[in-house]
Amino acid sequence: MTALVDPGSITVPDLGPLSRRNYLNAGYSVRSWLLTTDHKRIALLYLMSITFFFMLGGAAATLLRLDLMTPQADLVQTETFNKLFTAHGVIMVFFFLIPSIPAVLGNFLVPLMVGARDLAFPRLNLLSWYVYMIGGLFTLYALLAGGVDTGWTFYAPYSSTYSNTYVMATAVGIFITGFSSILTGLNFIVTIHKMRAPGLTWFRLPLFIWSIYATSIIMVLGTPVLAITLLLVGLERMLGIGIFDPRLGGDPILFQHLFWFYSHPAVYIMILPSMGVVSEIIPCYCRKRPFGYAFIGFSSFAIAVFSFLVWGHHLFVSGQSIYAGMVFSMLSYMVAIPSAVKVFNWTASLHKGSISFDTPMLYALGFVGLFTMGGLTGLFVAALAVDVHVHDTYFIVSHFHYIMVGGAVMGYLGGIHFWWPKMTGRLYPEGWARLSAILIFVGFNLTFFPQYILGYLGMPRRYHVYPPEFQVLNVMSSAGASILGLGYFFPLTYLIWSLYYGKRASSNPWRATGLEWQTPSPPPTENFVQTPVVLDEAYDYKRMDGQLAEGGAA
Amino acid sequence: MIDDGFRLLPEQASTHAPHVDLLYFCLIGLSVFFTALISALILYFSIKYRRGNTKVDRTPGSGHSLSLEIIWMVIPFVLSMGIFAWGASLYFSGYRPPAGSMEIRVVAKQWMWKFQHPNGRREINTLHVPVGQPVKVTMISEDVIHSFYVPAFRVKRDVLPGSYASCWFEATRTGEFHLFCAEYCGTNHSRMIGRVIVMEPAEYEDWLGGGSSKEPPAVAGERLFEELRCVTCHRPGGATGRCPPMAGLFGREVKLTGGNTVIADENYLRESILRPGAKVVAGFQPLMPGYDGQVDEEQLIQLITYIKSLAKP
Amino acid sequence: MSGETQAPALSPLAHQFDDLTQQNEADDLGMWLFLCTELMFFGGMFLAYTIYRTRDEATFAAASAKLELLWGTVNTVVLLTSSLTMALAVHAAEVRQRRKLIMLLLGTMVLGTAFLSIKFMEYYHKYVHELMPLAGLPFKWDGTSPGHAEMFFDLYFAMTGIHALHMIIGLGIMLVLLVKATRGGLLGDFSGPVRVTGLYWHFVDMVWVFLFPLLYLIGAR
Amino acid sequence: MSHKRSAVVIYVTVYVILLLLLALTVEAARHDLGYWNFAVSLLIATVKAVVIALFFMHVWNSTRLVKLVVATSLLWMVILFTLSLADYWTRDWDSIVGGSQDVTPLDSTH
Repeated sequence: MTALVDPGSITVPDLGPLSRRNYLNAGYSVRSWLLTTDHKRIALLYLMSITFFFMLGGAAATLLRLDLMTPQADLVQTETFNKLFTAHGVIMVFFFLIPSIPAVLGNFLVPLMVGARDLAFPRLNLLSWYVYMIGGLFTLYALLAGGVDTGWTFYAPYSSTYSNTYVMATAVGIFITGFSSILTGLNFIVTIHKMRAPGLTWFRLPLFIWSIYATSIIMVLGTPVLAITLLLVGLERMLGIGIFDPRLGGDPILFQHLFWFYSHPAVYIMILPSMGVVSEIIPCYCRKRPFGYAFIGFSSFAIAVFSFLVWGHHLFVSGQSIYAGMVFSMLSYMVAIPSAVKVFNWTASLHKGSISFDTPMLYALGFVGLFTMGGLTGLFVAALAVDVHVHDTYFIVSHFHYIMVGGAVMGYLGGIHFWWPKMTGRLYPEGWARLSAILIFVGFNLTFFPQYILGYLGMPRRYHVYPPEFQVLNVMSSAGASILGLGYFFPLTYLIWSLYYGKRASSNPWRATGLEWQTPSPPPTENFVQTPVVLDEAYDYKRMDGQLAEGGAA
Repeated sequence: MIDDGFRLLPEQASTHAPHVDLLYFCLIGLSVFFTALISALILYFSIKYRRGNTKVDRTPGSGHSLSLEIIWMVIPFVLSMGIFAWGASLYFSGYRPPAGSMEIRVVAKQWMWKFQHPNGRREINTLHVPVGQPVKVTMISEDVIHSFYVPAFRVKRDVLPGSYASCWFEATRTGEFHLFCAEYCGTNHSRMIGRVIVMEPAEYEDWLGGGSSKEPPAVAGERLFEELRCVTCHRPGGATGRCPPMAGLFGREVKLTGGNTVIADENYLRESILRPGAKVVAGFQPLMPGYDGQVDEEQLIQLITYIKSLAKP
Repeated sequence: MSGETQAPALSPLAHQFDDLTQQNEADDLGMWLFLCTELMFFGGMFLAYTIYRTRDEATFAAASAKLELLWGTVNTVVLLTSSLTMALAVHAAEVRQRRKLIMLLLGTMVLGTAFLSIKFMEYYHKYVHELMPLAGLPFKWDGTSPGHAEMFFDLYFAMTGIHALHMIIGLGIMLVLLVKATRGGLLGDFSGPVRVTGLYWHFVDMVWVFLFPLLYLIGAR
Repeated sequence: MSHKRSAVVIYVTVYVILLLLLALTVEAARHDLGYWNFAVSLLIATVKAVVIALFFMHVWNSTRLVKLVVATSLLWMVILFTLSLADYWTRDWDSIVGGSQDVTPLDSTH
């Protein structure tokens, strides 16, 4: 018997999915979770942790939006406001968005998709969760002890000399969490290179793997630069090593170079995995191979590489040489091209498909729209003269929320829904899920579209009090945020509900291709009973539907 | 008063603003076009190829098309290079003051703006400027990074501690406009705001003449030059042999020990006053004591303005 | 990564791998990727060094002359020697020579400790000569541009300090290896941890190879 | 056995070469070669690092993938340096172009 898993063989009926042994019922003790090296369990540990941080960051955002309903400072003190937006940024960026898809869906899916029993370094994987949690505890300590008010960007010399809040504890927390990111990325790269199932060549890989691979490159090569930057800020605070503070002979712009060398590519750590998720969802709900597979795949690499060439566009008004500014502006437009390639290819994938509008597809289509808008406004901020005007205004705030929330979070939620049956063995309630997908899309646009206008009008970001003429748009934004908040609340509720009352899922409820669907839901601890052998390209929906039809006819 | 009605676009009050807005409108046009294109295609395909529709031709194509891929790589590339060139040329002119600009000195600190006009008149958080006259603001911060931002002029520049930064604008209409600090600078960042009051040149002259006793920065600088005993070595009449001459220095290229050359600009003069050993002019000994900690930012500006005034024949 | 190959059972192969070649290649690749991140980590500091040095080369040279070239050179020899013993230790582990492995690991650790001792002695000398501008300690500079000289010493302490920290971590890992080796582990097919620790150690050596000319030699003439 | 012998021989040879290079770089640094001092010391350091990587770290007979990883990390260092220095080394251009058109060399030694 060869260990061949035929894409069509899943028509074999699944008898009582939860009655057999799987990774969830392999052990119930706390110890079996906290000392697990199973990538699927670690993914769930991450899922719970990042959900906690998402709610924390969301709470901060709620307070911010409430306070900004009026031009005066009436809900909280200005010190508190500054600490809130810092907390929102730090938590959402470092403790939610960066680990979101890679650490949850990536951890769960990478071994399954490449047909491996686990990641290359399972214990290292567990270690990175602990590292993440320790970093998170430091940051939580900083927040509870009194907060930090530098903004998530930690610009020197404010962060290194002037702020008298808990900068050190936060920086240590982010520094530590960075290692979690590095170790996760490293683990993925090694796994994708060395652990692929027999026959699974690069061009047979799912596009999600391509995008996770590109993400991992950024994690491995970018994160250490953030680490050294924060370390130098820390040394400046503690020991007076004056690398960044001009009073100590340093150059504050050097901080910005080093910080954005990581933090610009970090945006692509957030968006690339979402692009991967969308590239999985669209073919499944169009029942066809994505248009231009190779171009979608390679554009992930192109984005990863180009993302390291453009950081200086955060420094157009900072006192960077205007000639360097021009170089960075031109290079920034290079990122637009692989992004455009992706959007066009996804759109073309719909052509001649057989399209259904289940929840993951709604998120995917929402992603394409919002990412297009976020990406196009990227053209505005890369244009030097326009950036001079909109830099550090709400235009920027809106632009990166379109990418990070409209893009990354939509993709994340789409992915969570798409693979929820695989992860838990349960189906979510479709009606509620569609409703919240639509609510999130509408709420998101209501929240952030007015901020584009606010930004071009000149309202600077991180303003607690603002001139009265900006109030109307701020109220609109806050109103939208309440819809958005409601939209996020629903999935949290019905997904937990579905764990207990959801319908049992078969091994392949969406009739999707991909190795992860060739094993029961939830998968057994060792992922596959037999190591799969791959003979075909990914996304062979034609063959799968053909066999289903035959099976039905027989 | 500042116009505080509801609007969708900021006021245009500088020569630069309409140029930026034109680029902005083109970008909006481009964005609307592409968003509409993508949305329309998604909608069209979604309806035509919905699962329930069985009457539609779904014979699969090849699944890829090199010519399509090339088209949608080349078109964005060409468009974006055009935008780049347009934005860059505006940026270049936006940061390079024309000859004959009036110069206003700005010192920013947590959380206020201090301005000094050419005749020495000072003001805080309010900046009076004449209409139709290019104004160059040269700025420095006493503490953290701030950012000088006047939305109606579409101009913004970070104000750094430790080195001078500048930008310029030419107001085209009288009125009052917002001045914001755009770079987060601590607790009262959002209260580090002010007004730019654009006046008719004659009114501005009147305004300049009013106010309490004042001393033009160059004059104050000359007084400081004597008080700090700079004058013992750097005689205004000419060189003493112990030090390079000050007359005609500003804006020139200076040869340094070690073979490098440097332009004697404001940042060079500032460094040479505070830390004279950093860049020693070729042929001279590093004899001068440093003035780091002995002069504040405003005095430094006065000294530099004085040295600058010596450059004029 | 170094711990990954230590399967609890007698088999050298961890459950997720199919064969030893796959496992060894995965271990090596993992370590190399980690060294990539290390390189970028040090890269940030080397960039800061480059920027501040090009700003004032003369002062940097003058400040560099205050370092003890003799001890710097001795330390380079010590560290290069420790790289040799480490390479030989990896070899000994691979060809299953337990005594040799233990001796060479010990030798590497002794040399590493010697390097750190000399380094800290140099730090102490800097402290005595008031050339340690850290945490408000007095900094005495009689030449020109004390600010730029201070920057040199700031960078000197940051770069060598972080390098020393890497050595301390390396010594800690080697201590674990030593314990395992005395219990008869790490030989033959089990030698993966020694190999990847070797990679790490050589990398730390390589960083010093650049730190030495950049910090000690620019003021030697 | 020959494999074992040859590995040890290679390591010791490499070690001797490294010590010779160290002697060379210290000696070179003691002479005033102007700008060449820096170039020479950096060149020698690079040669030493390459030797360590190739032989002590076995890049010489590693898989192509490891070589690719090494090359990539070096390329990223080049990116970090080139683009950052592109800023630092062109900042002065501003004062040439923007400052005044009448830049004339000033004879500082009168």
